[in-house]
Amino acid sequence: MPNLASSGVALRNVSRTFGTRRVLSDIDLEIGEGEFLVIVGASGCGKSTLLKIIAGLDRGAEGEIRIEENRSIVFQDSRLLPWKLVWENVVLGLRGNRAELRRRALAALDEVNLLARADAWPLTLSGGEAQRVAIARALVRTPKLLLLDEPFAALDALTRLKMQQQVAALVEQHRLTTLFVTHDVDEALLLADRILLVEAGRIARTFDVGLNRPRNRADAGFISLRRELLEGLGVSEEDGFAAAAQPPKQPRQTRPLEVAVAAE
Amino acid sequence: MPNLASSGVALRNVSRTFGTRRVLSDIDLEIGEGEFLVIVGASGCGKSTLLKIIAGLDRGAEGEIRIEENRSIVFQDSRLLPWKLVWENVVLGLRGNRAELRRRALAALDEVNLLARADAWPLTLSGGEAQRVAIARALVRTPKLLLLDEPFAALDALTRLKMQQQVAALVEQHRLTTLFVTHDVDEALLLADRILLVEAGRIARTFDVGLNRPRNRADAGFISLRRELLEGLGVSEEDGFAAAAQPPKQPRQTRPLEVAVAAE
Amino acid sequence: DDAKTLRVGTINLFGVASTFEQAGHDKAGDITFQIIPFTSGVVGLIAAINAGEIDVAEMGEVGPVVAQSADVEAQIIAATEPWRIGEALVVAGDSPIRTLEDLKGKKISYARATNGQWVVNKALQKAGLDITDVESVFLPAGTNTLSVLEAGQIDVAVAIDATLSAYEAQGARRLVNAGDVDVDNALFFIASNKAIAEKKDAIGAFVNQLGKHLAWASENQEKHAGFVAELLGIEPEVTLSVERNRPKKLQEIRPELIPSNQAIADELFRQKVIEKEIRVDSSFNYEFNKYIP
Amino acid sequence: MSLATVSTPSSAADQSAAGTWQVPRFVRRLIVPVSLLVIWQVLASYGIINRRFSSSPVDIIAALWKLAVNGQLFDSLWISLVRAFLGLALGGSLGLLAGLVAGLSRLGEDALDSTIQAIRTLPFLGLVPLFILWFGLGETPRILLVALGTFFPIYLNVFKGIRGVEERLIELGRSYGLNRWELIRDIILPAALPNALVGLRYSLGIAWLVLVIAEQINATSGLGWLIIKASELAQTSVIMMVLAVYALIGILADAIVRLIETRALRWQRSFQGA
Amino acid sequence: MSLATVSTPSSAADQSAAGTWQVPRFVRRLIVPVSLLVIWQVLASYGIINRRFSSSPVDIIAALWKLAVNGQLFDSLWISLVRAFLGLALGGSLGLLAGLVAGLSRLGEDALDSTIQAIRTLPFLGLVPLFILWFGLGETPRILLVALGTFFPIYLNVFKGIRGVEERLIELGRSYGLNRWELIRDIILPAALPNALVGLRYSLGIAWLVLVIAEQINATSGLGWLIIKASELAQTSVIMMVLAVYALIGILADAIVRLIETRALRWQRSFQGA
Ligand SMILES: Nc1ncnc2c1ncn2[C@@H]1O[C@H](COP(=O)(O)OP(=O)(O)OP(=O)(O)O)[C@@H](O)[C@H]1O
Ligand SMILES: Nc1ncnc2c1ncn2[C@@H]1O[C@H](COP(=O)(O)OP(=O)(O)OP(=O)(O)O)[C@@H](O)[C@H]1O
Ligand SMILES: [Mg+2]
Ligand SMILES: [Mg+2]
Repeated sequence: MPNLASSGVALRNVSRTFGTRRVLSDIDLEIGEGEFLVIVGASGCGKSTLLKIIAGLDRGAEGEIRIEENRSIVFQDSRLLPWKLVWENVVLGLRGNRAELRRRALAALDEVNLLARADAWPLTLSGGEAQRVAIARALVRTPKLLLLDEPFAALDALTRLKMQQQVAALVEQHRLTTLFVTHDVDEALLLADRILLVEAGRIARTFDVGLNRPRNRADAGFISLRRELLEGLGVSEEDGFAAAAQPPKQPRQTRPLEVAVAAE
Repeated sequence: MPNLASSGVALRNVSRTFGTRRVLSDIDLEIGEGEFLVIVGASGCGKSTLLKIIAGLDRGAEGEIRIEENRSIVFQDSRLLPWKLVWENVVLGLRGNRAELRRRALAALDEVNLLARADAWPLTLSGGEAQRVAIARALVRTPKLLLLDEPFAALDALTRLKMQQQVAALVEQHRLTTLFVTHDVDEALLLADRILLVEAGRIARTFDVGLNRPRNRADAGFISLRRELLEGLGVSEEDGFAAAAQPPKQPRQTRPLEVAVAAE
Repeated sequence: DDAKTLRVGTINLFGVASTFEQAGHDKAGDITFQIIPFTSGVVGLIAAINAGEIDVAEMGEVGPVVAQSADVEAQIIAATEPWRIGEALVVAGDSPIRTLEDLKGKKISYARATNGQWVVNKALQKAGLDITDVESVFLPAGTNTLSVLEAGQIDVAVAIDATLSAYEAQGARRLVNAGDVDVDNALFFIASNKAIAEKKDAIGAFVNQLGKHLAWASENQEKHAGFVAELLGIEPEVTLSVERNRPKKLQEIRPELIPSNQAIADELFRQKVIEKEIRVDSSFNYEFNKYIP
Repeated sequence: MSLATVSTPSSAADQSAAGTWQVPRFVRRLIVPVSLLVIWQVLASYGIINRRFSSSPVDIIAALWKLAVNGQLFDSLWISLVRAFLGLALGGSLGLLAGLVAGLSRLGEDALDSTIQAIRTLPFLGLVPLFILWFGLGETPRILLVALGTFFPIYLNVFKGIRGVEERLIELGRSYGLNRWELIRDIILPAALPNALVGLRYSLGIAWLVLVIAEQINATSGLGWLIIKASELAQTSVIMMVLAVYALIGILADAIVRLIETRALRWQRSFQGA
Repeated sequence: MSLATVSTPSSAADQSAAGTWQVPRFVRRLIVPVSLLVIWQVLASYGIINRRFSSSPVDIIAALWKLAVNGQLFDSLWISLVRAFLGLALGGSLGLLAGLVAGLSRLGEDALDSTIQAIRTLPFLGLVPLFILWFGLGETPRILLVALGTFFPIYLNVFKGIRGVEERLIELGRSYGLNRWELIRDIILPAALPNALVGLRYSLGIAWLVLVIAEQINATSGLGWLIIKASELAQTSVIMMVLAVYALIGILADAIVRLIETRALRWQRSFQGA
């Protein structure tokens, strides 16, 4: 476990309100140096908002926030600059000799299997390609803090596996502090040191993933943690298409946030 | 199996070239009325391009194309109109009394668990919320042809399950012809009548999913089809984190398309 | 545009027809004079008469020459008696320029193809200078010429009443009057050939009314000055000083007027202001003299 | 490790702080122009600025008062406003229409754009004599001149706005069966609106500018006439007063467009300046 | 079931078809203006348009020829071009600067925007005398007037362009450690470019327009002067000839900006008209 005392990122009693909607409440969070923290939670529960606060991009947040200046971020949308070629997007903000930058960009693009599209305009990329460029952009530099907001959502199984391995390798190699938002429980369990389950703007549960690396899906610890996590998310392991037999409306584990606020 | 003779959608010898890159080659495809066709394939292999051609949105395609006029589409990006409120986006293009339209929109938003955000501006939505609005927009009308491009990519496990059930129910109820692009092999197997595996712009394989509904992941047929499909995608069932032990660069099953073209 | 309505274009700043309405002189019998004021310069007037938008236009001596050179189909149908001190060269109050000879090498502002240019020409001629001995400055219509003069950007300007008197009241000094350099500075009225053909009676009535209006104005100077002051938004004292030397009646159109206009035409041609040589005698129409009261 | 500690006050405190300490926006916007006025007045009072060259703000207000009292100012202002409004309404709606036609269809562009671009560069002043020839002396040429002047900014910005609409959204509209009119109403116009509003703001300015020229044709009314007459008669304070009135009206008109903007573009989340 | 069958030719055939049948773009753009000219000439030749009201294209070309032969046309054109260019360069760069300052910072906006908006509505004509007073009778006031006129479209469009940049992209820049200058260069300027180019196109038009007024200031050269002289002497054909020259130059200038646009906005995938 990383040392929490020397932690780079810390939130104390942080909340965020948009208009009258409280989207995050009383978040207390420290991320240790080199820790790989994964956030899971239902859609709209506040994951991206939390990530942006930690990235120092949200000026409307209340509470005490200590942020790390040297960071890279992969947004949920790929956010490529349409007027820069793919490789130029990758080295956005990096200074130095243009030829050298291009070399670095090409290397990073090769890692995400996109060398062939290096000189394309971003608006001609497919969804997964754009996301991979965004990943390459985050990985081409070596930040202290890596923030990833559902970076692999648009990727196919194979590319996803490869990317997961790459991120894991990079994180390990450079001891990057990483915050990773995902919907994929397996992904969370494969990568995380610690998993936060966010529910309606609060940290509902914390899972310490004490499994050895490399992890195996068939591992008993893995399977039991997986079940716990899915239950936390409101899904039972057996939920498959059998559930279609139930009436279409389920009890709402993903309650609209208004309800939560009104209840306060 | 639906009757292919009365098919609504048909492509014969269709290809698509951007500049000098051939992205789709020799696509022959008929979708039967009421058929649920799923397309899987690596990122950048041409899935979205194919979907857009079938949607009649791509004027640059070559070959013979018969399209269905009465269709709804969920794009890979959510494409909400930022200047219309969420509920107005849902009923885009529907004509009729405003109060009645709003009622319909709210009902559809309720189905995707977004009633509370009906009067929000799209730019304030989270990634998954935006995608759910796009789904509601496609489902609020009853088209003959439903085109879905990775509609559930940004959704958490629970919401995703619910959405899958909803789409399946709707499709069954109205006998909609459906074209569904996904990266999730389980999703494909749960929903599809037929699965197309696209590789580098060609239909590499076709899987007829002869399983009974509702389907069960534990079913032997399911498991074996799953393995086949994953293999087709270049992933072995056991690929977990164990693969990280391998050298980071794998042989490229997802070859850049240039290579394929150059080989011709 | 019926035969009973005569559309008369004038310039408020100096035109005598501009006070017709206030004086109640815009009707004579069954004829109505519709006075259309132009803001500044004869450009608009010539364009309007050329377009058939007005029947009669009031201008200086140079105006008819310019109109003729531009093939505007119009003739002179009336003229006031000379207005020799109604136009002058002015300098700033503290200007060292005292005599016409001092003009050599100075910057003189005037408007091209107007009476102003003619006055400047004649003044230079009198001092034995040519237009090339001074620096001509052309300011846009609607320039506050006095301030440019006082700022020293120009040395001399031409002004016509009421502007002239307004400048004087604000400290400008007359260098020389138009009359002192042999410029009559009479006001001319031209009518389009079409109007002359179709509205002969109305034009006659107008000439008659013009004579009466001038006579009335010279008998009721304070009242007329008041009208002008109201029209222009300036002090009545200033306009009253204008009244004292305004033309008091019309003069007959007669061949003796031709040489002066011909001289203008020749000089403007020499200076390439107008592009062709013209004979001005054809533009004088004598048939309305009988209406002069 | 370089760290930054941010401590944001709680929302309530934040808002009360804003109430107590922050100067309201419109006051802040006034600081610079008002200071300029004060400096000007001081310079004029101490005779550093020659009165002949420019009146002092106080003189201008006096002139304003005088003309306001005798009603001349309001009459002139009113007639100018009416002309500007009519011209703007005409030119603006034609510009919008032409922008739509050229923006929406290639055929429209080919037919209109080059012709309009050519006409656009014709100078107004050169057109004044021709306008008299063509449209006579009434209000028509004046209003048409204003219309001509305001047509172009609207046209250009609407055209550009439409051509700046993302293809993605057009695709969306097409695939949801929007007919041509719905596509325009629901997608193209809202997307082009920010640009069109810039065009409108610019047109407002142009309308005034052209009026001064248009009111030279022949008029004994309107601010343009007032300013020309005052110039010829060397009434500096009146000139400056009319300019001041122009400026005031300009600020007002601009404020109205701003209001429309903030209402119409509520949905935007764009850069607000740092 | 409603069906549509689309059959698209193969690419090669498509391109050869384009070569054989399609009229090139620039020719299509010329169809309407050229037809208008022809109609005009025909109407004029048959005397349906009164020669007094407008010259025919042939007359205009004759006038053009005459002035071209004696060199007056090119001299005037050249001097006007120089003035327009200098004024545009000055006004444009100041407009860009002010737009940047006001667009990039709230403080800048508060300081500049209201003042500029007020000045924007001041009519040129009212300012001409003041410009003469302040800047004398040389080239300075003329160039400054052009600069003033071209300043505003650039300013407005740059300001608006910057304020239209999506917050998302600014966030991106911030989180990738771009400093202020890089943020401007890599994100804000490219995003504002389409708008800025509209401003530039409009400024080009304005530069010409203002010149006609500016060249009234003691000029004995330039197209504006030619036009003024001609209108003083009611020479309709000369006026129309100069207007034709303006139009030609305008089309040319516009073509240049279009070229810049297509090059600079290659990355865009926006609506191209149906
Ligand atoms: N307008 C375009 N110009 C050039 N290339 C394009 C264009 N549109 C798509 N492409 C290329 O075509 C290929 C196929 O794109 P497509 O969007 O169909 O991929 P996809 O299978 O949907 O991938 P993903 O799963 O990543 O969304 C990609 O390599 C993409 O870069
Ligand atoms: N600017 C905003 N104004 C109002 N509400 C907002 C704004 N930004 C986000 N929200 C709301 O805050 C809630 C949390 O948003 P957030 O983006 O953090 O969700 P998320 O957990 O990332 O969801 P997803 O998995 O769908 O991306 C959502 O309900 C969203 O609608
Ligand atoms: Mg999110
Ligand atoms: Mg895709």
